[in-house]
Amino acid sequence: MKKFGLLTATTAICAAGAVSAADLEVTHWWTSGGEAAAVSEFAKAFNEQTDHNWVDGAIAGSGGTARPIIISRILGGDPMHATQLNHGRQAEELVEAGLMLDLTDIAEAEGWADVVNPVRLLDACTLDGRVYCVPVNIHSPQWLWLSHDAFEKAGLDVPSDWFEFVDAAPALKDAGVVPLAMGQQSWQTNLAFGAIMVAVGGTELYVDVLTNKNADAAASDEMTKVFEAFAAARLLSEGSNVQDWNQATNLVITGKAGGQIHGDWAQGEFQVANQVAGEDYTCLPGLGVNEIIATGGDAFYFPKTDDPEITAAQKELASLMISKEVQVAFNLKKGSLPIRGDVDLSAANDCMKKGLAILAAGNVLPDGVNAFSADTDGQINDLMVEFWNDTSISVEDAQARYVGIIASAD
Amino acid sequence: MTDQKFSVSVKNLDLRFGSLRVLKDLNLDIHEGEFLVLLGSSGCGKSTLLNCIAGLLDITDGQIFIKGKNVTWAEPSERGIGMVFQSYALYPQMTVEGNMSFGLKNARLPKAEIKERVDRAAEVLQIEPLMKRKPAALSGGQRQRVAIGRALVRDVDVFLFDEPLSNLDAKLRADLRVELKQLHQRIKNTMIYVTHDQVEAMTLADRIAIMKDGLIQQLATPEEIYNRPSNLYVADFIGSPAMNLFKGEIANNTFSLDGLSLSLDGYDFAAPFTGTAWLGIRPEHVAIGENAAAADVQMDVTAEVVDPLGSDTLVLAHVAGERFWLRISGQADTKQGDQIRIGFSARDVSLFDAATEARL
Amino acid sequence: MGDTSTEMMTGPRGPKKRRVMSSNNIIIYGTLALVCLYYLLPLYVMIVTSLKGMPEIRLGNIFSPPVEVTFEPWVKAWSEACTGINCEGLSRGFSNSVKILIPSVFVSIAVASVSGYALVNWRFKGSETFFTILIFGAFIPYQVMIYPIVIILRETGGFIGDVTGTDFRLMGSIWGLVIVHTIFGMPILTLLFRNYFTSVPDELFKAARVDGAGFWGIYFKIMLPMSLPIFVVAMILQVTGIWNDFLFGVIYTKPETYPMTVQLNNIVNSVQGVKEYNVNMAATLLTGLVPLTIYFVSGRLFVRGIAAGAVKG
Amino acid sequence: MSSTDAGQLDTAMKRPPRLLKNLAAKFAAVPMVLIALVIFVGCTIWTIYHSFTRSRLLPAPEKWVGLENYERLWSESRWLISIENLAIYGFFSLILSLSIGFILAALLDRKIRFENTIRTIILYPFALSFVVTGLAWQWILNPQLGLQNVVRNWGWETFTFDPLNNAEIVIYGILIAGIWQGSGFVMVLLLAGMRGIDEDIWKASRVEGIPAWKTYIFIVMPMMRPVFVTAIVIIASGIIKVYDLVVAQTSGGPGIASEVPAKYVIEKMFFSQNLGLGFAASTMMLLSVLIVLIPWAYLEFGGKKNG
Repeated sequence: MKKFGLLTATTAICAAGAVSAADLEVTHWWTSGGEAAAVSEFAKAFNEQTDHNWVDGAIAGSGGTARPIIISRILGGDPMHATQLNHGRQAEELVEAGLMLDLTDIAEAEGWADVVNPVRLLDACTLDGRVYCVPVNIHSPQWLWLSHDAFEKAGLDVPSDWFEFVDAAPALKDAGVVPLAMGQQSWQTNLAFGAIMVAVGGTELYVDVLTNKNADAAASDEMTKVFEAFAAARLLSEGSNVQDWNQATNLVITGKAGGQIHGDWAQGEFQVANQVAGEDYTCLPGLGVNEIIATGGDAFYFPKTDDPEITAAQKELASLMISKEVQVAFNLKKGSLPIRGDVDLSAANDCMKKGLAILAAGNVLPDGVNAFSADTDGQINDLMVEFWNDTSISVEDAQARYVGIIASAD
Repeated sequence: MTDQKFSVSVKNLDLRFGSLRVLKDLNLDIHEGEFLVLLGSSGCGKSTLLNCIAGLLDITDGQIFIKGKNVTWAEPSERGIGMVFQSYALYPQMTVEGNMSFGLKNARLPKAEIKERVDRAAEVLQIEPLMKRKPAALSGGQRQRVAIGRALVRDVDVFLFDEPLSNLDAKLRADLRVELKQLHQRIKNTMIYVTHDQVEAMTLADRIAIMKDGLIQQLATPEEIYNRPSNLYVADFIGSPAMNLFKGEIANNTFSLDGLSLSLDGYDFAAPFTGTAWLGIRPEHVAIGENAAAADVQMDVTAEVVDPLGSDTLVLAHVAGERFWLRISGQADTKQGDQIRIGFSARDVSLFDAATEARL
Repeated sequence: MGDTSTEMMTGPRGPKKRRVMSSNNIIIYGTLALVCLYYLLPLYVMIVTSLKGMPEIRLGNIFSPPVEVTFEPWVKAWSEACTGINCEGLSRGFSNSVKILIPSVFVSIAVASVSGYALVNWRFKGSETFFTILIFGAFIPYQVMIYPIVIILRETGGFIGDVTGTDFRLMGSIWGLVIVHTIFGMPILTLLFRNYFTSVPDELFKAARVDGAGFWGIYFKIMLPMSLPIFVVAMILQVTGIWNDFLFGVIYTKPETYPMTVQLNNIVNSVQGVKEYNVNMAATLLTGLVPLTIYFVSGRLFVRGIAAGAVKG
Repeated sequence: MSSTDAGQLDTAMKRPPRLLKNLAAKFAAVPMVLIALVIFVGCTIWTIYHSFTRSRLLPAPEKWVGLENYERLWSESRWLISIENLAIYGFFSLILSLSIGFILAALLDRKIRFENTIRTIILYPFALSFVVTGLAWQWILNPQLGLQNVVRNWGWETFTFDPLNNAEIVIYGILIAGIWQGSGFVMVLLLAGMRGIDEDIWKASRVEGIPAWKTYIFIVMPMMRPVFVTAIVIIASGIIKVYDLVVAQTSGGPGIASEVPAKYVIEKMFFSQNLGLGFAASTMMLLSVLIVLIPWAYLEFGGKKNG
């Protein structure tokens, strides 16, 4: 504390604009193999390219563990200097309460609006025309990851879409392979539901329900088909007793499971395990049925401080995160897509290129996370994980409850 | 002001715990150098009164003076008192010396003086060899000596004793009692001593205050209390075995109860009385055998129970349908079933109004 | 007559023979052996696993001893496991944990013992009510209090800073954390101390007052030296609780002062591909080492202290 | 003026106002009073108030919505399951901790050999955090790696013991770990209480020929009421707050089968960013605690005020 005070005083004397080193504390929950490798790209760039210092405040255990810490620190007037938050509505209140640094000046100076693609990602960071966060990557959840080993064991060809996968499931079971790996965390089941919805129900239904919050659409017959497909899928995951998503991914990597419905960040795990896309595993965006992806992603927010030194460093970090080289380095490690279309990703692998192609073609969906509050998301998560694990719940009941949630969603 | 000639004065003391009134408008004056015993059965308020005098309990109303100084609101340590407790209350982690000097250290006395006072008290109590020991390594009697020593060194005018001998066995209790008496004779401080043991009270006290239900029943010398109890409660409480009591009628200066009739000519009435009354006669005031011939009333009783105590023997019989204890010489060869000639006179009895229970 | 005299000669005589293997003893020791098995099993599994390599874990039986003993997982847990981009293992948090532990244990016990002492010997109007509220507080989930306490710490810290004209803050400083540990240690500790001081004879307290000792004099010179057993109990409870705390340590401090449990959480909860059970177990054991040592060393004092104090309602 | 008058005047002038009497004692009680009032009462009121607001990520005292959060709460199956789980866990945890603790204490009380060693073994889990406990038991109960696998490898192929993966019995799987961790402390408490009981009771029961177990149940146990009260307070406060253990062992799964109220509260507050709903749930928890606690506190402390 005293050190900062002294620093400020010194800076004031030495005239504005003089560069001096600041320690920036950055909170995030990227602690898995691929994630940690990716985030260290940020740290490396920040430490090397600026005079400042990246102080890593990683908290494992995803948003639920990290969020109370982040919010408490901000509320307590002792915030970290940058923090990961899913952009969109999660941070809305913090921005409205004036707790977040306004990045509009650098966003305008660097023309973020022109480089960010799809531009919707920047919109999610924008409130009343002001920019408050830096989008750092694009994640799309609707992917099916398949293990070549597993299908080989069963003597089958690798399926090319979800329906083939379902057909292959009995043979996989006979070969002692769990057809579908599924982690126990509720958001994973909900993610799978979303993916099946895109594949089975189609884009229109997806947008109608998740973006327009149309309860009638949620009650429609098409939706019943989605629920039926989902109900059938839950039988495929019997025997995959894992918690975390990357444990599930690991089942696919080791050929113990045939496939996993998961987001493109699973890519990072395959990469860490030295697996080659197309040889060891196959990825099917939109479950291979409907080649379209939703574009969510991560963003960094910068809590306000009254120390101009820190503020300057925060802005430097923000512009660094969105810069070309850093975007490439980061996203290659993370397995996600960069948020700007003007970068060279020739180093990208098969799966990433598939994603980039879809992105370039503009086949993008809005992400449910952006439309729903975390509260509604939580309700749907709860419903999905309950439905997935309790086969005594009928499709009708589940759908009725789903309609109820959509009707009262905010 | 008259307070000055008293060492301790309690004026109109009231103490309430919630709705419970423990001490009721209590007054007590204690002379300089007096040994006053507060005697009563448990729950009578005697310890409570002592705690009030010590300042360990906040009183509800009234005043307390010590050496003529109003100490009603003073802290215990400011009152010029020393106190000895039933459980000794020695500080377990301090040596005997530490225990005795703790109060003096708190009063910030010079070291030399502390040493001098502690040594003197140790000498008086003959505990010099124990000075470096901890309380756990002492016997009960030694502990209580240390506790007394702790009060002594404070060099105060008033000592308060809260049943100090009750935790000791019979022999030690008797020894220490004598020592306490000698101590008092030597140092002549005012002492207030709470006990439920009437032997202690009778042997130690200059005056005894008998308490019941938060009130002093009688405040007098041991002899007076023994011989002239001021009311039925005191009469019954003091003496072992207790006074033999008969309920009868007084008419024409004669107490009568079926078969028993005693002329009260020799009785020192406070005021002439007619009506229902209690007559009490102490077992030891009953004349036996030949001595009975001179008594106002005489009769023969059958010994039902014989309790030889050594020095004397207690005999239970029945008189006028009531249990009747008498004390005979320990040398008498009386057996159960023997006939005993007894008698007593009006000057040996106590009479109490049956309605007010006050002495007549 | 003859029978009786024979019996007198041949009947029981001398010390009663005790059978070591009486049915009673078999039941008692048998039960206790089973119980010990149940209680030791997880520790055994943790230790055995932490000494195995990953391939052996994947194939083997969790109860079998390691075929090839390796200390690699311990080394990794202590100094190599990664949290985000820091790969310093648990070692990073150890000294922080100690720095948090000492003042927190000291202050929380000091406050609770003084409160217990005041509750027993210096009652004031409503003191029992406050005590009842404290006990009630033992039932409130900590997480519910996070935000209000954040606000209180912010305001109080800011106020102190303003008054003293310094940069003093409670949020994010170790003192905020000390206060939080004191708050949440209060209910059970005050209960312990109150019960203990109740068992100290009242006359001792009175004697000390007559001897002219005041509130603090009696506390420090009489009560404190007498209460060693209960202080040991309180210390053990607090060391365990504070050392094992994750939530407060992470909320009310900063990365550079994160306690060891934060690294433990990061090691255990962040999966690098496969769950490295051996490293997890080693990390768990390493983190638990301090409280475990304290239990094994002072367990006897702990029991004695509880016997001395906690048994009265 | 006589010295008495002077004395009287003296003290009269010094008459300490009631409030200032024992100033040090009152000063020393300040932290306790502050913690009781500001933290426990103040924060509880704060929580209850905000349970009637539409607070999302941040507390929003101005958005009053009445009972909305409560209606939502009681319509959610997850909350109902949480309550049911807490009731099962609480009931068995209390009964089992106390009875296991009591039996173990009674066994150790029989003047056995190795008492210190056995006691340490039973007590040590208390030194470990719930996270550790959860992790160790998650592993032992893991059907592929743990007990079930081991027994099957011994040749009993059909042996099934997978409480953590079976929604019907998952709460009992958590119970196993909870008991493991907490019963040692209960045992020590009760053992301490047993040792505090007059030896003469044992002599009397031996003379009268009462079997030891009967003496324990009918004579010793009732005499240990205060110890039981302390033990129950400690166990019950742990039950209400059970969270870490569930997270470490099952994260509430399979599905939502092992959810508990504390976890519901925390996840609504921090995952779903619905503080209002989280506060409503915690208010319900506080309310149930109050319903149990107030009559008890009244009996336990109310009567002793004059003592």
